[in-house]
Formats: sequence, structure tokens, C-alpha cells
Amino acid sequence: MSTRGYSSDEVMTVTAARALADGMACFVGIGLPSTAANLARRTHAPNLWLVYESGTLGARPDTLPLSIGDGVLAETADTVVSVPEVFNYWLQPGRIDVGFLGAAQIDRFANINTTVVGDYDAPRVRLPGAGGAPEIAASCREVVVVVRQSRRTFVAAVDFVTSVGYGKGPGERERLGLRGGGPSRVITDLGVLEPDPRTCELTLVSVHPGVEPEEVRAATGWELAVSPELATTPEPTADELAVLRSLTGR
Amino acid sequence: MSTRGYSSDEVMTVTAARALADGMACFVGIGLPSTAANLARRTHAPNLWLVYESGTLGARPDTLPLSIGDGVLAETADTVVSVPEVFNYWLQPGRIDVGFLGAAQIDRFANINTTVVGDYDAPRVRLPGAGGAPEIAASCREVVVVVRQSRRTFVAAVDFVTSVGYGKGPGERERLGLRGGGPSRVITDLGVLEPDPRTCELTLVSVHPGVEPEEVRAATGWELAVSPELATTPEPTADELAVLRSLTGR
Amino acid sequence: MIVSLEEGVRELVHDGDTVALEGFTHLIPVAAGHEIIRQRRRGLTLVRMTPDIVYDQLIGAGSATRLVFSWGGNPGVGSLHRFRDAVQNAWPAPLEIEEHSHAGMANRYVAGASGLPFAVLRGYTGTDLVGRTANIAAITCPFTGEQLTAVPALNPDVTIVHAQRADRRGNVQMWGITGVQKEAVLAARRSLVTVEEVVDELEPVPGQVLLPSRVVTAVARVPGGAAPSYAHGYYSRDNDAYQAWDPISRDRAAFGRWLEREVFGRAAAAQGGDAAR
Amino acid sequence: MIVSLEEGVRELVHDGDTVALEGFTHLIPVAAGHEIIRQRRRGLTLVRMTPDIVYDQLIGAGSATRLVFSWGGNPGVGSLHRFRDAVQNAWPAPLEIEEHSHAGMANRYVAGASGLPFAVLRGYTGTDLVGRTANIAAITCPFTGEQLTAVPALNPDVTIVHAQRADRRGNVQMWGITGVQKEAVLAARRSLVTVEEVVDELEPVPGQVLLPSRVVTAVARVPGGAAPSYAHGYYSRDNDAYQAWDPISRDRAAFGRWLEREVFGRAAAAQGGDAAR
Repeated sequence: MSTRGYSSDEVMTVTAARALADGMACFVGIGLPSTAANLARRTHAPNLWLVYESGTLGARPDTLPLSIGDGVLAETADTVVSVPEVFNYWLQPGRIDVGFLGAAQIDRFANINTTVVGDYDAPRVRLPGAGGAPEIAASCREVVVVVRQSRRTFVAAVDFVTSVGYGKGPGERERLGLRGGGPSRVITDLGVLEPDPRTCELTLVSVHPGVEPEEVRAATGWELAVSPELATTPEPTADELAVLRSLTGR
Repeated sequence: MSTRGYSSDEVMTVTAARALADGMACFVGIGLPSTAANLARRTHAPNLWLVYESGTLGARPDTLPLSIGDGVLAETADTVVSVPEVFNYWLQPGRIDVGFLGAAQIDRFANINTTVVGDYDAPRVRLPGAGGAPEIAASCREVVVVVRQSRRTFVAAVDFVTSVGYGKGPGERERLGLRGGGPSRVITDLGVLEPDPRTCELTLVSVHPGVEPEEVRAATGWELAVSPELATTPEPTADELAVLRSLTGR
Repeated sequence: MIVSLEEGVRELVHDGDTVALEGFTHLIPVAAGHEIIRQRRRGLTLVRMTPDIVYDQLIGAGSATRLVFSWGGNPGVGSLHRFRDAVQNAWPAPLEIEEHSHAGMANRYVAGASGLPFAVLRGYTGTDLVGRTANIAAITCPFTGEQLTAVPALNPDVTIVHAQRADRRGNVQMWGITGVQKEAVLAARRSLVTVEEVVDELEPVPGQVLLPSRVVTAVARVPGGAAPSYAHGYYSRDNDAYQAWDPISRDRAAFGRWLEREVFGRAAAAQGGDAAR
Repeated sequence: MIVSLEEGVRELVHDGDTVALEGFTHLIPVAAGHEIIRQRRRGLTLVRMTPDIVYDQLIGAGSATRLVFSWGGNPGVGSLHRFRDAVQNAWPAPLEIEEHSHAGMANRYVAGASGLPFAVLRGYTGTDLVGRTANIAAITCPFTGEQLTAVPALNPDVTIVHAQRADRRGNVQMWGITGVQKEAVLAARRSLVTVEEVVDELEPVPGQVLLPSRVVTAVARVPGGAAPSYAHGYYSRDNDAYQAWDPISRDRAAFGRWLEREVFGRAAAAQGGDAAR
């Protein structure tokens, strides 16, 4: 908790929640994305339609689920469908507005690695793997990545492309035939990055209150571009912080 | 109703019912097949597992359904699944022991036509079409055809192959990659025909009580082979007739 | 979201559209079919696995120029004579047909619902259905080399189904035999659902299919809108009406009189409810 | 049909088998996994979309030589350290892995359940998963020319799932989040279902999946058999147990002590019920 009255994780989560407009269909991973999505639903987006890969459509959990398959998701959902159905009938045809993803590594073109650090056949760190992420990244109208920023995580090129952002740059999503729009922003504990419309390279567009652009550049494993219109992230409101803390039990 | 105390349709239906062993999974079309299957379930095969293409698995109708989608089927079933599921998860993988089919035309190799009489593009009679029959004929372990016998129906070659029996003869099902065994018998109001194990040609193996082989040959549009061990169909029992009549309301 | 039947058909069904009115014996959207006739839509491609008497009526009324189907009959009775007359005699207009098996049609809807261009099945092999349409093709398994059959996705411009209930937000609930309706709605660009009731809360029912409101374009309250088919938990199938259809269907003049009396002679609201009720 | 857990595993799971213990956070067949360890099965190919702590335990115990999966972690906690140790250090034995996305694995089960050799999806394109296994291939739509992805069917030798209830004939009923269990059972050559209760009649429940007895090889009554995961309507997830697994999993010696105490130190019957209860 900084002297500002909120932590860097809190401003990250609040900023991620604000990325969700009311009425959107949102494919939610567990952890930071789930917290942000549920915060949005409790504040400005009461009709946010949450889809979890366990098959719960329209879940309205009253407590924060601890896994993507919590009972509270099934109990509060409009309906529960099978796992094949959530992927085939809901994600694949492009019915989801926004996918929320995390990352172990992310590179300058917003490609995501959650598979291995190091060589695939002799990994330094074996990570959990793909899960739903490759098709979330491919099929949602847009993707929002929520991840803490450091040189370990923000690397020039990921060791393994688990989920495609903009591949090697402009035009690659189209060449691959990916139908979703790709990552629209990356929200970290330091600021917000967006792909440059021309180069697709992640560019710092906003720093959180009290964060210097140099801090963000230092936490990035490539020469991070900074937007000429660099903004400062609006502070979390008291209401947002209160709801967030009631959710996380802090 | 003959002087024998039962009609030719009744002996046909009773004989068809006897083709079903207890515990079998049976894919049932409406009409004669459904009557026969439900008769079997009420007599010697109480654990016959009836599957209707409407998605009712394990239906135990207390009255004879009038269509393949009657409410009584849903109410008495073990479970009701979607139409894609009944075809993809139940029929296609070969989980059904016996398929019961009718026919508008059937030929010497037990190919079935329910599509058109005459030329496809200028039909003399436009029939309902394929429905579930092509895949029932392809995928069930065996197929039993129940159809009234006449020269109009029993033709040397069908005008349109809606459902494959033995195609043009021995080895054709294997060449086509069909996994089910094909028609094991054709039960009519005159007798029972079975494919010759060598030639695959339908052969008269049994005549119903009081029916002469010549009558059957006269009702067949090709030179019908007659088994050297031609049998006479066992008569319907009083119990079978009583149950059948209670089902059909006669 | 909640509209009258007249408004729903007017807004969502256009001349020349590909329209699926689905239902597998149960929950057939008959009132909606009659409203399409009443609004004199033309040039429709009608799609359905099991076209029955309401499709016979649409074809006889001249609404359709094309039919995509797998089994066209009067269930438990016999043939569809308006369908026959169109195919055999081009009356009242030529009817182009594309026919499949049930397994093929069901998988075409599944592909449509899944955002895929085609589906794979074991089907059609050796039948004369192959070659009758460009919409059946061979496909080879890239792992085993085995040859199977591919059919293209079906994506109707509009799918119409009937259901037991909807809530005021447009979530739809059906149960009993639910056929291929979920896939047909998910595959469509637009959807219209007629329902027996609009309720505040959809109490869960065993065996239910729930269509979330975001895949439902409009809901119209039409009590009895599936008759003479049935709505599980509401009313039974009117088997006599299916029997009675046979002589009407066999005769062009009798059909014409039926059409004037039962369809054009009635307002949409008289055949079921509307939003105001 | 109704057997003890010990008997079910003995009869249905053999050395070298391909075994899927499925469950998506909910209804994970943990007791059955422990019984496999207790019976010292070897050379298994373990299959599961979401291998979690019971797979970590099976791997650490040396039951598996191969893992086919899409996400291997301790949900809500972090990584699986026995799995990591096997992949990174070949301890206690080398573990060959084949990894997919969830969408790919789900469709592999669907193909397996459908009697098809492969499934088609929009997936994997552009990722480094392509090329890591021969089990991802390109396929071209015969109608549109579009290129998509094919994955081969999964047909385990045996699938094991946990469910709320079975009746005495072996029909199985589960509800809540039912994941990919239906497909995993239908795809398998044999199946073993552990249940909370065996009842005379299965009262229908909204959202239920019913597995007809003819696709269920054996049922074992194992109350609590999904713990520390949960059984909707019976008991909740023991989140503390998932947290507690992390330090045990990180340390080979701690894991060894856990294994002796919690698995080998108990009889099958002590971990759940048996047929006699």
C-alpha cells in the first residue's frame, strides 16, 4: 500500500475493470482477470456477462471464485454448458467481446507465453501450459492482458508462443486467419500499454499515478516506446476501492 | 383378419418383435418398427433399450407413440439428448445393436429407397426422403427391415438408394467403409427374407402360416431365391396378440 | 426484445431470406409460419430437418422457392401433398430442393453454431444423395487417411423456434424434446422465439435448454403458437389435426379455402398473443 | 456393475493403459487416483484437460510415463511441483508430455465420443504448440478452401469420473459443472464411475448429465471420493487442502512421507465407501 491509499495491484485491477463496458460478454480467466471482471460487475457494468471456461454462462458470483470451476459460478449462472460447448458454441464463433488473459511472459508484439521458460525440451521452468488461452487470444473481439510488469515478464521475444498477440508484427493476424482483434491493451501495476496502430508494438500510453515512464521502461525487456500523448491513469475512486476490498477480503 | 385369428400385419409385427433380444439397444423409426419394438418390450424383452431419433434414450412409452417426438417418449426416457447428440454420440460410434427401418422400395440386395419413385428430377412420386435412415443403415450392428411385400415395393433395383443394404453385392459394404453389419432380415406380411451369406441376395427363409412360397415370389419384382431349408414362421402366441392389440387399440 | 408476432416477422423475415423454423415434432413454430404466409413473404429458402404441415402450407402458399431438408412428411399420417405438388408439378411455383440425411443436417447446424465452415461425419456413403448436391463432399482424416464425409455449415438468415417460456430480458427456456433448436438458433444471424409465457424468473426445469438473451433477437408471446404440435407441460399434440390435414393438402382448391379461412382470415393476434396481452 | 473401488481399479486399470480421470475443478475422482497409486500401476499414459494435484500425486508416485493435457496446475495456488520435477529433472522417472489447448482437448474427446478419427476447430494457429506433436494438423474446408486445424480423437482405455449419484442398474447422474466428463466416458473403451450415493431412483435435477448404464462399465460407491475438490450438493471445495499441497509438492521427501501416510497407509475402503456399505 503506497502513501496514495491504494496499492499498485489495486490500481491495476481497477484500471482493468474499467476496460469492460456494461453489457459486454467477457471470457474470464481466474486470478487478476476474475477479480477485475467481478469488480466491473459490482460498479459500472452490472450487466457484464461473465463466461468461464468451465461452462458457466452469465455467472454472477457473490463472492470471488477461487477457481474457474467454483460452485458459486454454477449456482449463479444463467446456464451451465459442457466444456466442448463453451469453446465451440460460444468462444469459437466470435460471440465473446473481450477475453481477459494473464501471462508469464509477454513480448513487444503482445504474444503470450504460459508454457515454458527456456528451451521447450529442457525447460528452466515448466509452466502450466495453454489452457483456454490460445483460442481466447484468437477469437475474442479484443483481448485485455492483466499482468505485473518486470523485465522477467516483459521480454523482447517470448520463449514460447502459447497465445498469439500480433505475431511478428502488422498483418500477421490476418495472414494467420485469426478472426478476433487481438490484444487491445496490456494493463500492469505500472501503467497501460497499447499496440501502436501502425507497428503493432506495445507502447506505453498511460502511467499510473506516481509512476515515472522511466520506471516502466526499466521494467521492460525491450526499448519501450512511449506515446507522445502519455496520460496518467485516473485514480481509483473510493467506491471502486471499497468494492474491490470487499471482494478480496482485504 | 384371416381365419387363423390374426392378420398378416399382426404376424409381421410379432415376427419383427421376436427379432429383438432383451437388453439390446434398438434405434426405432415410427410406424411398424415402433409397434414391433414396443411389443417386444412388453413381452420377451422388458429391458430393450429404445432410442428414437428425436433424442429420447431408453424410452418406455406406456402408449404407442404416434410420432418419433411424442411427449410420452420424453417423459418415460432415461434421458433426452439433442438431435445432434443422438446421431453423433449414439448412432455413429456403433452403440446401437439393431436399427429398425421401413421402405418404400427395397431391392434384391436390400438397398432401400424412401426418396423418389421414378426419375429424381421428374419424380413419379416424391417420398418423404432420408431422415435418419442412411446412417441407421450404415452404423447399427444389424438392421431389420419391416415392410409389406408387393411387386411395387420389392423391385429388382431401387430407383434411388436412400440407405445402403449390400449395395451391388458381396464386399461392397466393406469397400464403402460402412461399419455396421447391414440388413440381417426383412420381415414382411408374407414371410422373412435374409441375405444369402455368399451372394448377399435376399432369400426367402420363412413363410408365415398359410402363405405359399409362390405367393411370396409373385409379390417380388425379381426371381426370388428360396432357401432349401424354408421354414414356416411360428404362429403368434395368444399373449403376443393380446399385447399387440392392447397397444394398437384394436 | 419482446415484440408482437406481427412485428417480429415483419422486422426479422425478409423476402429472399434463408429461414429455418425448427422443431422436432415438439414445439413447432406454427403460428410464426402462418404469419410469414400472412405477410406474403416470397422467395424464401426454407430450411428444416423435418418439414411437416406448416412447411406444406408455406410451400402451397408460394412463400418458398427452395427447400433444404432431410425428411418431409406428415408424421404418423403420410406425405405432404403441397410439397409433392410443388416438386412434381411446380405448383404454385417451382421448388428447388436440396436434401440430406438427418445426421447431415444436424451436423450442418452444429458447424453453423460453432463458427466452422463445415462438419465431418460418417454418413451418406454409398447413397444416391451423394452427387445430388455440391453440399456433400469427401474428406480425408489427416491422421489415419480414412475417408469421411463433409457437409457445409448452415447459417440461416433467421431461425424461428417456439419455446415454453422467456423472461423479460429475453432469456428463453425450453424442455422436453428440444431437437436441434439450440444449434439452429446459434447458427442463425437473427432469431425469433415465440413462447407460451413471459415470466419474471425462469425457474430451472430438469432437461431444460436455455438460450441466453444475447443470441435471441426477439421474443413474441404466442400462447398455443406450436399447435397442432405440442408444448410439453402446456398442451398435447392434436393428432386429429394432422389427420385432417391430409385431405386438405391433397386438393388445391381445398387448400386455397383453408388458406383464406385459417391464415388470411385471421389477424396475427387471433392466432396467439401479442406483446400487449 | 456395482463394485468396490479396489475391485473397480483392479479390473479396469492395467499397466500401460491410457487413463483419463476427468473433472473440471468439480467432481475430480481423487480417491480413484489414490487407489491407482496404491495398486502400483505403472507405465500409464495419463490424459486430462486440467491435471491438478491428484495427477501431481500420480506422477510423483511414478505411475505415469506420459501425460496428455492442456493445463497442468494447482488451481488458484500455482504450479504442480511433482509434474515440474518430472519434466525438468525426470524424477522419479522421465515423463513424456503431449500438450494441447483446452479447445483442442475438448474436441479430441468429442471426436472420440462420436466415433470419428478427428475433430476440426479454429485453434492453435500461429502458436508454438504446432509442430510440437504430430497430433495437430492443418485441414482444408472442401467447400470454402479455408484452412483449419484438425486434432485426432482421444479414446482412452479407461475413463474414470466421479458423480453425485448412480442407481442400482448403473445409470449415473451428475450436475453442476459437468465439464467434459460425458464425452470422456463416451470416448473410452471402459469406464469407472465413483459416486457419492447409490439410490433406487434417480430423481431428475436441473442441469443434470445422465450417463446411461450401457456406457458405464462399473460404479463404485465412494462418498467423499472427490475431496479435496467438491461435489455440488454434497460438500464444498477444501481450498486449504490445495494450499497445503504446495509445500508438500515442492519437496521430494515431504511428498514421500505424504504418499506413505495418505495413500499407502490407508485401505481403499478407508478413503471412501465400498460396495458393502
